[in-house]
Amino acid sequence: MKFIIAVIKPFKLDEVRDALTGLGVQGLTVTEVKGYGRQKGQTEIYRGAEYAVSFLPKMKIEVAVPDDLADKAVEAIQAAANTGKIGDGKIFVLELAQAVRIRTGETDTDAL
Amino acid sequence: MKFIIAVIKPFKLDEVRDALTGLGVQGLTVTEVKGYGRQKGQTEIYRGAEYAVSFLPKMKIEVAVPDDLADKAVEAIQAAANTGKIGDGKIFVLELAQAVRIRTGETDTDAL
Amino acid sequence: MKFIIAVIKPFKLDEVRDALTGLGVQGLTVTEVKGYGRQKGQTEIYRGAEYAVSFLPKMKIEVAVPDDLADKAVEAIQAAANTGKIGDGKIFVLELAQAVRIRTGETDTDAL
Amino acid sequence: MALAGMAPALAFAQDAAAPAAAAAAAAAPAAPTISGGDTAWMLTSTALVLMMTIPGLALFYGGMVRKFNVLAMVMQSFAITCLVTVLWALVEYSLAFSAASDAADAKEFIGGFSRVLLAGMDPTGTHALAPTIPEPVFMMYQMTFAIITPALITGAFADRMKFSAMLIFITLWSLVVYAPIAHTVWHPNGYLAKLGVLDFAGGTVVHINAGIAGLVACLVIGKRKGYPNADFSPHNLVLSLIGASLLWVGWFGFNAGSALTAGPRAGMAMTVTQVATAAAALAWVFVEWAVKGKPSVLGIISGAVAGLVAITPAAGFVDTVGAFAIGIAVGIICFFSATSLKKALGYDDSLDAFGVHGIGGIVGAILTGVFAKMAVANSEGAFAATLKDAPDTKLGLIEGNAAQIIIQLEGVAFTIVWCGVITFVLLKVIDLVIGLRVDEEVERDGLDIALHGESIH
Amino acid sequence: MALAGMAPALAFAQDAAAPAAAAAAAAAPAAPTISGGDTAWMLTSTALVLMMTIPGLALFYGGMVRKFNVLAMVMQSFAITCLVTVLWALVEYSLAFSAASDAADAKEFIGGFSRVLLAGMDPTGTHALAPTIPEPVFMMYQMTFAIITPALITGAFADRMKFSAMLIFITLWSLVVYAPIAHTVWHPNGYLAKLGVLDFAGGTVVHINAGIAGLVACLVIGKRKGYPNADFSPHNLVLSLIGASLLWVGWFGFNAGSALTAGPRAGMAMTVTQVATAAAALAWVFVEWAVKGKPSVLGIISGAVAGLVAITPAAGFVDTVGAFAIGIAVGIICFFSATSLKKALGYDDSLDAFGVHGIGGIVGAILTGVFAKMAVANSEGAFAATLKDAPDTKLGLIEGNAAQIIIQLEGVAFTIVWCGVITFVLLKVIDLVIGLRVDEEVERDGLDIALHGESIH
Amino acid sequence: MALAGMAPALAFAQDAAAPAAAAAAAAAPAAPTISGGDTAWMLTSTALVLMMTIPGLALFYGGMVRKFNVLAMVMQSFAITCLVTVLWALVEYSLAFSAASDAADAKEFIGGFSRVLLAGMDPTGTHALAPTIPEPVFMMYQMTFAIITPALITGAFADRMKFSAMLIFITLWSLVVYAPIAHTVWHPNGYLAKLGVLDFAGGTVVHINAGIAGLVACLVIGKRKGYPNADFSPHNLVLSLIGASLLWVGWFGFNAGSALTAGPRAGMAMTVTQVATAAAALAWVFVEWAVKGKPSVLGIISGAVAGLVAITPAAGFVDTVGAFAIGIAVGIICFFSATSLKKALGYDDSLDAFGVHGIGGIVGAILTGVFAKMAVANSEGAFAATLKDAPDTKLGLIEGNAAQIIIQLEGVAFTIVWCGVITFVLLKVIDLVIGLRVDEEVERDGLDIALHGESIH
Ligand SMILES: Nc1ncnc2c1ncn2[C@@H]1O[C@H](COP(=O)(O)OP(=O)(O)O)[C@@H](O)[C@H]1O
Ligand SMILES: Nc1ncnc2c1ncn2[C@@H]1O[C@H](COP(=O)(O)OP(=O)(O)O)[C@@H](O)[C@H]1O
Ligand SMILES: Nc1ncnc2c1ncn2[C@@H]1O[C@H](COP(=O)(O)OP(=O)(O)O)[C@@H](O)[C@H]1O
Repeated sequence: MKFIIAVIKPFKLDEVRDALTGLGVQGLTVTEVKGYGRQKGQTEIYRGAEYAVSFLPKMKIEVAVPDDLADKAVEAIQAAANTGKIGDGKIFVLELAQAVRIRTGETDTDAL
Repeated sequence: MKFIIAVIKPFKLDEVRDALTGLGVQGLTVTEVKGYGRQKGQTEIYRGAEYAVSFLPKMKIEVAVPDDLADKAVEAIQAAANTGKIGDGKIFVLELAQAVRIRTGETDTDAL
Repeated sequence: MKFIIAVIKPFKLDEVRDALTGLGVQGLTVTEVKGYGRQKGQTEIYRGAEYAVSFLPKMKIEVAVPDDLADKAVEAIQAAANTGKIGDGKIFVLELAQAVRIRTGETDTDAL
Repeated sequence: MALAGMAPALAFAQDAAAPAAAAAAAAAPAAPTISGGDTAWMLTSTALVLMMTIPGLALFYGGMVRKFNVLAMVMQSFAITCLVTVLWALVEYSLAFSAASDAADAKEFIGGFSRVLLAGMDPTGTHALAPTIPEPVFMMYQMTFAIITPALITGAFADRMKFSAMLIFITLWSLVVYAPIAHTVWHPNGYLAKLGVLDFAGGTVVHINAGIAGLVACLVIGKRKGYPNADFSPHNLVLSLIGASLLWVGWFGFNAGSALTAGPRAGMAMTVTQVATAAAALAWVFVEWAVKGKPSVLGIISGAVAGLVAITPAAGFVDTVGAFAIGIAVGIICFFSATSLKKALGYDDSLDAFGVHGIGGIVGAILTGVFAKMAVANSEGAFAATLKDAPDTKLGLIEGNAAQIIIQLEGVAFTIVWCGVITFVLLKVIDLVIGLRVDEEVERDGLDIALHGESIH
Repeated sequence: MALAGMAPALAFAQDAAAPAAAAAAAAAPAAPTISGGDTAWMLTSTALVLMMTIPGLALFYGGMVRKFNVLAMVMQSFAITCLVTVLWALVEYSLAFSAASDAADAKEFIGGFSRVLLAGMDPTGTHALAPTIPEPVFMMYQMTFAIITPALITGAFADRMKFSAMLIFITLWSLVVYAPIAHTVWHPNGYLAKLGVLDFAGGTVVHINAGIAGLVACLVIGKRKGYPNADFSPHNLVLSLIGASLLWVGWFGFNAGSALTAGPRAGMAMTVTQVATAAAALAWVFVEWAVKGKPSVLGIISGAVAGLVAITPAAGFVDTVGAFAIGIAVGIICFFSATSLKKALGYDDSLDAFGVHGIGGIVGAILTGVFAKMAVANSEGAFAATLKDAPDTKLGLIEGNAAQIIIQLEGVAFTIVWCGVITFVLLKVIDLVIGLRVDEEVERDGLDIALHGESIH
Repeated sequence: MALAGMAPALAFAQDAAAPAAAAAAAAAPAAPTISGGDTAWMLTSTALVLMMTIPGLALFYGGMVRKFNVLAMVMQSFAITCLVTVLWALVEYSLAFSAASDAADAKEFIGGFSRVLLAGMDPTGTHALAPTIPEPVFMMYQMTFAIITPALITGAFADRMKFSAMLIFITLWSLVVYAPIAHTVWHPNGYLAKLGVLDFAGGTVVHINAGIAGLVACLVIGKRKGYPNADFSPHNLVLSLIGASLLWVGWFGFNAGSALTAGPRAGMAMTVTQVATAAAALAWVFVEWAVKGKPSVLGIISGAVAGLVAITPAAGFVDTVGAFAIGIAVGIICFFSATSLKKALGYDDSLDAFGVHGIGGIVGAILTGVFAKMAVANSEGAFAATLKDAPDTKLGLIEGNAAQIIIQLEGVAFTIVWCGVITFVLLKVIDLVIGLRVDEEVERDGLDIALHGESIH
C-alpha cells in the first residue's frame, strides 16, 4: 500500500476529492496547512509594519491506497489540482506498511 | 521504528493517549483534521442553501515507536478508539528510518 | 529521497525555515499541532475547574529532500530548533518513494 | 422620522387641500422651544442608529461570508460610514432636507443648496420637521439613516466588488438615489409625501430603496464564482448574532427615535417594533423548523431583521395587534423570499439585501396601509394637533380606508422605478469605466489579503 | 424598578397601617404628567436592558462553552428574547402588572387580565408605578426584565437541553413563576411588597428566581456527560468579556433605570452599582490570585457580574460605603460558591447561574436589609413624598432596624420555595412528556450541528 | 466636560480679570435646578463612555495583539475599569474635583479631601461645574474619563508588562498624574484653566496625558522581544473594528456629553465629532492607499480614532469647517506618526498609544486654538451667559486671536512635562522594586496562560 500526501491549493479540494472518489478511493484526511515555496505571498502592512507573507494557505490531503491504485491516484490528484500556476503544490508517496480500520479491526487493503 | 498515524474521533483522544502512555509511550503529536469517508455528516442549511457536510472533524495522532512496541501500540489505539460505529477511523503504520530528539541530539529509539 | 517530519517549538519556526533554505531547500509545509511529551504545560483554572494542559502548541514541519541533503537537513533543523530545554521536539525521517510537482508533472528530486 | 407628524397629515389631506395642509404643517411650529427631554432622546437615538451600522451591520454581514472575506466585508460598512458622513455634511443633507422651511426651495423631488457644508445651520435653531430639538441634532439623526441605507446594499454584492468601485458607486447613489427619495417621502412638499404615503421611519426610503439597489447590483455584477454549488457557508454566525442583536437594540433609536420626541408616540413605536420583531423571528424559525427540519441561528436572526424592516414604516401608526400581524406575515414571506424565491430565480443576492430588506420593506409598506390607526398616529405631536381638526380621518384599511393601500403601492412603485433605473445606469457606467468586479483569482483566494493586505489569523 | 418608590413605603408602613399606605401610594399620582426627561431615560434604559440579553448574556455564556456548542448557547438567549416578548404582550404583562391601578384586580399573588394583548393600554396614559412616563414605555421596560430572567437560567443546563424542551419550559416558567413573583414583589398589593421586602431593581424577582430555577434545572437534568473529568474549558473568553462588559454597561439601565425617573435616585443607583461591581470584581480576582495563584479573566468578569447581582436589590437604598461592603462581600462569597461549593456538592451548574445569580442575589437581599438608608431612599419620587410624613423611619440594620433582615429573609425564602417547587414540577413533567435532554451522541459531538444544522468555522 | 462653560470664560478673561471671572463663573449657578433632560443625557453619556473602555478599547487593543496575548490585553482594560472605579470613589474624585465649590480648597494643582469616599455628596445636590444634574451623575460621568485614560496607556506596553506591575503603576499614575492634570484643566481655579487653555472634552487631560505616559512607558520597559523583525501582525482585526466602532459611538457620550446638558452645544459637539472622525479616517486610508498601495481596515479605524482624539478638545468650540480641517490634518499626521515616525525613532509603542493619542491630542489642542469660534462656544450654558457681557471676545486664530495658540501650546507643554517626568519616575521605581517586565519565556510563549492561566481555543 501507499500513503500519499498531497499539498494543494485550498480551492482545489473538492475537485481532487471527486477525482479520487472517481477512482474508488473511499476515504481521505484533510489538514489546513501553511506552505512555503517558490510562490510568494503578498505583503501584509499594519500601520507601517510590513510582513512578507511567506507561508500561504494550502490543504494537505492524506490518502492511503492499495499499490495498484497508487499511480492512478497520483495522476488523478495531479490532474485535478493543476492550474499551471506556481504554488500548485506537491504529491509525496510513501510506503505504507500496515493499515487498520478501527471499527472492525480489518487490516491492510480491506481497511482502506 | 515505526511511525504510526491514527485518525480517530475527537472525543476519543484522551482515552487513546492514556492507552498509549499505558504502554510506555512518552510522547505523541496531535492535529485537528477533517475526514472524508463512509461516515456521512449532517446537512447544514443556511437560508435555504444546503451544504452536505462531507468532511467531519477528526483527530490525527502521530506517534513514533520502537519496532517492538508497534503492534501493541496499534492494538491499544484500536481498542481505545473503537466505538463500533462508522467513522471510528484508521491506523496507518509507516517505516521510520530515523528519529532525533532536538534537545539532546539523541537518535532513534533513544529519541522517542 | 527522504520525508522529514520535525515537531518544534512555535517561536523557532522562522529560524528553522532559514536554516533549511540556507541548505537550498526550496519548500516546506507547516502545520499547527499539539504535542504531548515530557514537557508539562501549566494548569488552566476556570472558576475552580482545573485542567492540566497536557497538549502544548507545537509546529510540525514537513519537508521532502533528496537523499544527499537529508543528513544536513536534519542537522540544520536540530541546530536551529534547539534551546536545550525540555519540549524542543523531535525529528523523524521517513523514506520517500516518489514526489511530483503538480504544476509541471516533474517527478522525484526535480519536484522538490 | 421626519414624517412622523407630517405624512398622515398629508394622507388625509388628500381628501382636502393637500398643498395647503402641507404648507401649514411646514409653517406650523410658530415658537419652537428646544426640549431637553426630546433632545436627550434624539442624541441617544443618533448614537443607537450609528451603532446599527458600526458595528451592527458590519458584524451581521461579516459573520455570513467566508473567513477570507470578513475584513473586506466589515470594511465596507465602516468606509461607508465615513464616506456618507462627509457627503452628508458637504451637500447631501442640503439636497434632502434643506428646503423644509424655505418655500422657494421646496421642490417635489429634491431640496436645495442652502445647507451646503451645513452653512446657515444655527446651533440653537431648529428644523421645521423637528421643532423641539436643535437642528444639528436633527441633521445628525438623519445622517445615520443616510449611512445605513447604502451599507445595507453591500450584502447583495458581497465577496466580489472592488473596494474602489464600491466607493464610487455609493457616492453617486447617495446623491442621486438616497437624497431624492428621502426628500420625496419626508419633505412636506415631497412628491410621495403629497401623495399621502405613510412611512414612519423609512421603510421606503431605507429598506425598499436598499433592497432594490441590492437586487439590481447583484444582477449587474453577476454571481459569485462557484455559486450555488460551492460551499459559501457563513464562517462565524456568532458575529452575525451580535450584529443582529445590535441592529435590534439600535432599531429602538431608528423607530422610536423617528417620533423625534421622547413621548407617547416613541413609546408605542418601541412597543410595536419589539412585538413585530419577535413575532417575525419566531415565525421564520418555526416555518424553517417545519420545512427544513431544524430551527437555525441564521433563521431566527434573519426573521428578526425582517420583522424590524417591516415594522419600520408602520411603527408610529399601528397597535399591538397590527404589530403581530405584520411580524408573522413578514417572517413567513421573507423566509420564502430568502430561500425558495432566490433559488427559483437564480440571482445571487448573497446576503439577502433584497430578500429581506426589499421584500420585507414592501410587505411593511403595504401592511402599514392595512393596519394604520388614528388612535396610535394621533397620540402626540404636530400630527395630533392637525388631527384635532379632523377627528374622523380614517388611516388604514382596518379603519375603512382601502385607498391607503393604493397610495402605499404607488410609493413602492415609485421607489422601485427611481432606484432601479438609476442604480442600473450607475453600475453599468462604473463597470465600463473602471470595472466593478475583482479578478477571478482574488475572488477565489479571498478579498482580505488582495484588497486590504490583511487577514484574520 | 416598579418598587422604587413603593417598597420602602411598605417597609416602614409595617409599624403602621400597611394596606392604607399602599393604597395611598398607588392612588398618589393624582395628576400624572409625562416628563420628557424621564421618558428619554426610560426609553434608553429599555434599550440598555435589552442589550444585556442580546448580545450581552448570549456572549457571556456563549464564550464559556465548548466551540461546538456556542451557537446552541447564544441561540437560547436570542430565542428567549423573542418568545418572552410575545408572551409578555399576550398575557404576561397583564398577569404581572395589570392590576396596579385597579383595586378590584389587586390580588396578592397575581394580576388580572385587563392588559391581555396590551388591550386598554393608552399610549398617552401612565401606570400607577411610573406616573411620569407613558405606560407603553413602562411596559417595555418591564418586558426587558422578563426577558433576561429566564435567559439567565440557561447557564445552568448549558450543553445538554433540547431546544424544544427549553422553549416549552421557559414559556410555562414565565407564566407561573416569573409573573407571580414579579407581582408579589412589585405590585403594591403584592404579598412580598406588603411584607415590606426591599428589592429595588430585581434581586429577588430576577436573580434569586433565576438562580434557584437554574439549580433545580441542573439537578433534574443531570450533569454534562464527562463532568467533571473531561475538559470543559471555555472556548473563547473574549466573547465572555464582551458579554460581561455589555452586561455592566446595560446594568445602568437595569439599576439606574429602576428609579423610573432621570433624577437624583437614578444617579445614586448608578453610583453604587458601579462601586459595588468594581469592588466585587477586584475581591473575586484577588482572592483567586491568593488561592489559585493567578488572577483570571473569567474570575474578574464573574466577580463583576456577582457585584452587579448583589447591588441590584440595594441600588436605590444604599450609599457608597454600603456599596463597597456589598461588593466585597459578594465577590468573596461567590468566588467560593462558584468554585468550592459546587465542587463539594457535586451538581453541575455549568455556567454558575445559581452560584453567581442565586447566591449573589441572596447576599444582596440580606445586605440590603443591613445597609439600606433613608437618606438615599428618600432622595426622590413618590417614596420621598410619603416619607415626608414619616421622617424618622429607619430602613436597614445600620439605621437600627434589625427587623428588616428578617423581612428580607422572608422574601428570599418565599422565592426559593415558590420558584423551586414549581420549577421542579415543570421540568419533571416536560421530561416525562418529551424528554429534556439531547441524545448522548449529540451531546458528545456538539449541539450546534445536531440541533441547529450550523457550525462555527 | 467640566470646562464646557468655564475654559472659554477664562480664555478671554486673560485680557481682563481672570480670577474674578472664574470666581463668578464658579459662583454663578445661584439656584441650580436639576433638569430631567440634562440628567437623562448625562446618565446615557456615562454609560456610553464606560462602553468605550469595556468592551470598546479592550477589543480595539485586543484584536491587534497576537492570539496568545489577547486575554492579557483585554484583561488590562477590564481590571483598570474596576481599579479606577474604586480609586475614584475613595479619593481620586476628591483630588480632582472636590474643591470646585469650596474656595478654601481651591488650589491650582490639586483638589482637596472633602469628597473622600464620596462623603458629603448629596444625591440631590449639584456640582458647580454642572448645575443642572445631580452631583452623583457628574461624579460618575467624570469617573468614566478617569477610567479610559490609563486604559489607553496599556497599548504602548502591550505584550510585556507584568499584570501586578501594571496595577501598581496605574494606581499611582491615577493619583499623581491624572487627578492633578484634570484639576488644573477643568477646575476653574486650576493652573491651566486660569491660563485660558481650551480643552472641551479632554484632549489634554485624556489623550496627550495617556499618549505621553505611553511613550515614556514603552521607552522605560523596552521593545517587545523580536521587534521589529518578528511577525507581530494583529490576530483578529474584526475585534479591533468592533472596538473602534464602539469607541466612535461611545465618543458621542464623551464629546457631546461634555456639554453637560442636552442642548444646542451637545448637538454641535456631536456634529463636529462625526465630521472630523470621518474626515480623518478617509484621510488616513487614502494616504495609506497612495503610499502603501492598499487601503486597510487597521488604517481606516486608526484614522477614525485619530479623528476622535483630535476633535476632543475642539468639540464645543469649532464649526463644521473647522471639523473638516482638524480631521484631515490629524488623519494625515497620525498616519505618519504611527508608521514612519515610530520606525525612524525606533521605540516600540506597540499599539500606538503615543502615535495616535499623543500626537493626535497635540494636533487637536493646537488646532483648537486655530478654529475655535464664538458662535459655537456661546451657543449655550454658563459660558454663553458670561459672554453676553463680552460679545466681542475672539477665540481662535481664525477669529484673529493668535495668542490662543500660544496658550494651547503652554497647556501641551505643561502636560508633557508633568506627565512625562512623573510617569518616568513611577515606572523606574516600580521596576526597581518588583520589576516591570515578564520573563523572556513568558513573553515568547504568550501571556495568557502564563499570567492568567487561560487561553483562547
Ligand atoms: N520540499 C518540500 N517539502 C514539503 N513540502 C513542499 C516542498 N516544496 C514545496 N512544498 C509545498 O508545496 C507548496 C507549493 O510549492 P511552490 O514551490 O510554492 O510551488 P510549486 O509547487 O508550483 O513548485 C508549498 O507551499 C509547500 O507547502
Ligand atoms: N484511505 C484513507 N486514507 C486516509 N484516511 C482515510 C482513508 N479512509 C478513511 N480515512 C479517514 O478515516 C476516517 C473514518 O473513515 P470512515 O470511512 O468514515 O469510517 P470507518 O473508519 O468506520 O470505515 C475518515 O473520516 C478519514 O479521515
Ligand atoms: N514518540 C513520539 N511520537 C511523535 N511525536 C512525539 C513523540 N514524542 C514526542 N513527540 C513530540 O515532541 C514534542 C516534544 O517532546 P517532549 O517529550 O515534550 O520533549 P523533548 O523533545 O525535549 O524530549 C511533543 O510535544 C510531541 O509533539
